[in-house]
Amino acid sequence: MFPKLLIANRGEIAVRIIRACRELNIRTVAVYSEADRAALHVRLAEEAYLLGPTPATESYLRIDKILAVAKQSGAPAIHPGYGFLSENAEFAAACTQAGVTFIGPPSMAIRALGSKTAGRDLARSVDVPVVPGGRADTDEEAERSAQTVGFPLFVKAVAGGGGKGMRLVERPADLPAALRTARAEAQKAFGNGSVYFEKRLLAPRHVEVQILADTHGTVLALGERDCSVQRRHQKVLEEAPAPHLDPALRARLHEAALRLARAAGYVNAGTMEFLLDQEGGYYFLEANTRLQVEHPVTELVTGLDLVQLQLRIAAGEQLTLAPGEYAPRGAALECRIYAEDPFKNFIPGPGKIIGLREPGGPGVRIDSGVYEGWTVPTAYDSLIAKVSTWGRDRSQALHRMRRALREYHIQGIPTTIPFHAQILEEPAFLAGGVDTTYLDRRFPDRPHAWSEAERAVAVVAAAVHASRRRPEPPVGPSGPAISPWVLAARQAAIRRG
Amino acid sequence: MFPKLLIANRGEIAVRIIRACRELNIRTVAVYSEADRAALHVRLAEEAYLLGPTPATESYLRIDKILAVAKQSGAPAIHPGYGFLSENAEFAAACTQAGVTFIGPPSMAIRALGSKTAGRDLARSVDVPVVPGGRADTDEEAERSAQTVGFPLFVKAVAGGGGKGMRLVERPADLPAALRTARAEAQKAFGNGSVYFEKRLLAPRHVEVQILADTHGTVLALGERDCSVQRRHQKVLEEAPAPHLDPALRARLHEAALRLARAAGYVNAGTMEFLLDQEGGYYFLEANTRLQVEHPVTELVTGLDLVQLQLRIAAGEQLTLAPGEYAPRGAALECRIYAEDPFKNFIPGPGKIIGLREPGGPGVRIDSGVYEGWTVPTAYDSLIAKVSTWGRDRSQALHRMRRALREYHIQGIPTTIPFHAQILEEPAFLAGGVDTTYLDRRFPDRPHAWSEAERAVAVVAAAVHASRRRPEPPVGPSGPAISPWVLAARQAAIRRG
Amino acid sequence: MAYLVTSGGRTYRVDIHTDEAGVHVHLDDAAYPIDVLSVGPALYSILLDGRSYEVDCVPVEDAWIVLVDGQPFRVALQDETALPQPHTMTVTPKAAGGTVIAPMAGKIVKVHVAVGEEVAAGAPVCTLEAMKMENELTAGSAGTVEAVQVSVGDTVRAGQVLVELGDGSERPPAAPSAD
Amino acid sequence: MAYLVTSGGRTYRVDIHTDEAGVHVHLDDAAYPIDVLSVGPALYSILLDGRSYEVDCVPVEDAWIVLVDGQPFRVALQDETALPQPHTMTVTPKAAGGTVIAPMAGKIVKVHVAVGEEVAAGAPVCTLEAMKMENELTAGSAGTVEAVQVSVGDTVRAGQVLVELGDGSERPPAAPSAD
Repeated sequence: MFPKLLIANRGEIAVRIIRACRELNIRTVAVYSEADRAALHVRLAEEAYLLGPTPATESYLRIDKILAVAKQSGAPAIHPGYGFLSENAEFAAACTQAGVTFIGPPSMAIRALGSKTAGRDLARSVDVPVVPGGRADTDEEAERSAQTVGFPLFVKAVAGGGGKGMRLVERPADLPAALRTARAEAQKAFGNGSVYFEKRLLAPRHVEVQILADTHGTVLALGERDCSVQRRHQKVLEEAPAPHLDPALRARLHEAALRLARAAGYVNAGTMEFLLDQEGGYYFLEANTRLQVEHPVTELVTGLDLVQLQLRIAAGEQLTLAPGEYAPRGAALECRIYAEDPFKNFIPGPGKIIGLREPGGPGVRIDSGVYEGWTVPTAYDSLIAKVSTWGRDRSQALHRMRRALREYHIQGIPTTIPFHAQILEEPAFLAGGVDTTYLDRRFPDRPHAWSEAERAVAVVAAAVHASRRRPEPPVGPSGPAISPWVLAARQAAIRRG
Repeated sequence: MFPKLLIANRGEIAVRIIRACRELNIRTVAVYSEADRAALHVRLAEEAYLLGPTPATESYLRIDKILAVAKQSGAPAIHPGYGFLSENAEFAAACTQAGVTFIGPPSMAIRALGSKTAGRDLARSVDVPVVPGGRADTDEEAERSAQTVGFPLFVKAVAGGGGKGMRLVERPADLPAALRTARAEAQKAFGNGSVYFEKRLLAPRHVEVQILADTHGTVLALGERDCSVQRRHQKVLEEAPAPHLDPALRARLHEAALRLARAAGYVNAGTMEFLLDQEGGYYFLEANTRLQVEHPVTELVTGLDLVQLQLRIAAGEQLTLAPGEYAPRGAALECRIYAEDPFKNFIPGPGKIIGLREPGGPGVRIDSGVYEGWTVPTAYDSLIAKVSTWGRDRSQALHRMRRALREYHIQGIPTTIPFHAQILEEPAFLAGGVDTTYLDRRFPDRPHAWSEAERAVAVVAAAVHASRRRPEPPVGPSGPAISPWVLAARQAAIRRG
Repeated sequence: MAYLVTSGGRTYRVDIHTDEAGVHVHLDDAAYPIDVLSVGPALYSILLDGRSYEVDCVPVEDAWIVLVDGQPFRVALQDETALPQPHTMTVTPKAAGGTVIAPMAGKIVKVHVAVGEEVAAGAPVCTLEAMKMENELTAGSAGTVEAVQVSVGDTVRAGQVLVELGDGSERPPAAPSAD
Repeated sequence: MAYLVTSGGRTYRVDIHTDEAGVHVHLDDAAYPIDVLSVGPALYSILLDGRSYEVDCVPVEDAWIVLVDGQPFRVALQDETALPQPHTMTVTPKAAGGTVIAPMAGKIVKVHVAVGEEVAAGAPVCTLEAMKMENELTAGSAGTVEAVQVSVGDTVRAGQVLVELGDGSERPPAAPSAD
């Protein structure tokens, strides 16, 4: 096993990786930008090195600087986390060239699956269905493809992920503009302006399969996750196993994921994402060649530590798990806590956390990148923590999540906790098996009180609080002028997962 | 299921029970003393009623007041937690008489097992070995028994538990004084001055079996816990399963526990404690007719929620668990965090918690009764929190505990966290299977640094901290005069477990 | 200290008096037997008639979101001393004239308007990048741009004035609904 | 600000200078390139030569327990301004004469000594009940009881004087060892 590991990331995922290393007696090397001297991952690591200024392009995305720290600290391996350089084949190759082990698949596999069109071609080559679509390299090709695919369709970036360079096009008339803006956005985000088309499926479910592959030819499917609870194509809440999934379909999905991984020469942890339509059909969507944000739900039901397994695989160890050793037990949920204001169109709300009370007790897991006194910076992703619960069945996991959300108090900044609490009261979600359009249909607006009984308590509490501490929000005419402008947050995030 | 439950307790166990109820949609009724208005259990419950002044004798031990609250709030059931009234047969009977369900065994079973001598008689009647001993109701009987049992021996309270009324007697000459003080202490603590003798076994292990029995005749043994890591007869750290336990002996212990439970007509959760000698012998020690402090380790390896099962049993539900559904998976540890100063002979250190950072990540569970800003009162037990870890094997659970202890920061009061951290570095403990004398032999003194490398960092940090905030501990001659007296804490606690 | 508090379409009068014994409350002129205890910077433990509540106060732009055991209520406050007719007024955010203010720190990546331009309600004014997201600031009502205080590439603080607008021909829309 | 700090049998001189750029430290008169950041009321994040430490400072009776990544070091501090010969002194707790002080709030359940009585080192002086435990306060050195300030049943505060003692014939034992 590696004596030392560099973690080329920040936030909760860097903390997650540090924890895995500490349990394996691996020394951890954190890297950080100027905004992150006091960040939790810097505090918890055994070593920490400054990369550079706050912008990720000058710190967390600088391959040269990260490899220099690896050399300086003598770290023989690098874990990229998710986001940043995690799916960058060039980075994986540069690590190899520098004699440093990249914790992830070989750069070849990243390339084979990182290009969405290459991934689709690979899927077809092993008889895995893909969402109907077509290439759109030139305007002429785009026009032809659009006619074949039909409207509405998605324009998507070939090099893409996380919604960048993605446009929903309802009518042929809107196509030229959508192509133009999507190409520009893709060029800016990925240095590659190529786009392609995908048919928009009607109300599909998003189900993905966790893959684990070693360097000795063993490839395992560690069960699936349902990530259909999405807000504007961003995952909000995930669960394992996928509820009400037909066992035969589940087996087909696992089998398809294994075929894809084998065809790509995949090694280490990865995820094959699928869409399920209402008629029992399934379609390969894309591969994520790295650890997922939502990996804890798989860990909770299998009892495995995916990060430790990633490290073992990268160190050349052989996977010796029998199927009975990773069969799911019970059910797990994860809520992603974002520093966003669910009462104000989910605009990001960075700022200082003045109070933090985390839930505890049975079946609750917190993966957090923040602490009381920490100021959430504006420069990075707004995902600050994840709360996951496990139960003997889905119902117990749901009830535990409800309880955990009630115990979770993040003071000083708005978070999505009340939004999650509201979802956990939704009959359709509680019944299980909602599709990816559910949340946006059900919550065009912000969360709201679902009972009137305690309004007087709220009224009095606000007055008491205002009497104690004046500034913060405006109290009547003496406060700062209220803007008459409404803010509409356009979520064009580079969030991964 | 009960629509509402009164919790006749405080601290972490009251919080634990509230959590179980919230997950079952049972409304919770907290009771509290004047010292506990701001306590976590009062905050988290749906209802809360003042019992009376701070002393437990005027609040948490007042059967009349508690039953009055049950009536006032319309709670049809009461959970007693551990300690306080949990093993009080009179309370159980009073509940029944008032038409309130007592979450625990029938008062008859509490009486049958609550008297230590009755418990020993019961064990002998079903061929379960007991520690050699004898009655000592009168001075004459005591003298005869002492000769039969031999020295060293323990004087123990018949009605006892938690070390109250217990004396180790090394030589015959010390017996009269020990009898006198033990009887007085037992009289004061339990209203019953009767004592008996038990031979002191040489370096035994303490292993206990978790029992669960319903009202339909099903009695289950949910595996064992090893509680041999004790400091002056107080449990410090527990684990499940017991390491290096011969499978045949394990089966015998489970079988003996089941026989005892059946013979006592036991219902609900309970624990049969055994001592194991070095020769493979086992001896019934005593029964705990309630939920144990250390129940989380059993929950972590079985995936069961013992408090929820207690409630289901009390509501008349039938246990339908197949053996495969509660077979232990992996291993779990629990460290009891006390508000005591391990650097000053473990004297209790109540006070205000000015900062609190709890560990997180995979496999870590926190059961805490405190929060940042809470002042730990002097009136009650010093157990403030429990940290438990689960791992696929004992080694992973141990490594996770080490990591969790490093992430755990309780500021403002001394705690036993550094003591636990030190135990987790001990080769004999890490190897597994230490006996109950191990900790006192190994740690006659306080924890100490196990490496010199970081002493300069400690020196500089202390100076920086002193320069920031003057008062608290004395800095040189300007501080308060230092007492020349050494404090020796005599741990005669009524801690349960 | 007295407040007019609007929530759920109703306005309450809350009087707060604090002494050594704690916080005393009158609600709509009647004593309200509430036991309020601060247990965190913006967190309260409340007992009322045997009920126990855990209450978070989260500031939002023009009001508070008060979470009562996790359940959100939108609550707007007005300090009574500033009111001419405390019992008859309802609370309306000041919406006339106005400026576009940065709701958070970030970088200006686009400015959609120029001085003198007429903008319609809902029209984008500028785009602010923060936390890896582009946030489009749009006009809540029509108006005329009087000043543009920022350029593309500027880093702005939360609360910084970005664009100033003169009164448009239309009045701003009604105050945000409570809930 | 300068301190003499004793730990592990050695005494260090630590100079602390704080400005806008942060905390600057000299250790034994040489600049010490340590980056200290406060991340909690008694919690620090320290970077030194690429190493990262999480450090807790826990007050104990006459010193600090400093936990460096969980590892405890006993550290005694002396403010340099109070020292005549800062570089040659070692830190010794003031142990002459003295009083028995309640180490925590609690109830006196036993008083073992009377005025005029000679007590040996280690002899019990009184018993204090707190947190459901009886804590026996014993003499660290021999002496003569000059005053008993409490009776059985008294409730005492932390720091309250319980018993006063005159100098015994023996000197108190050496200062507690550092570690």
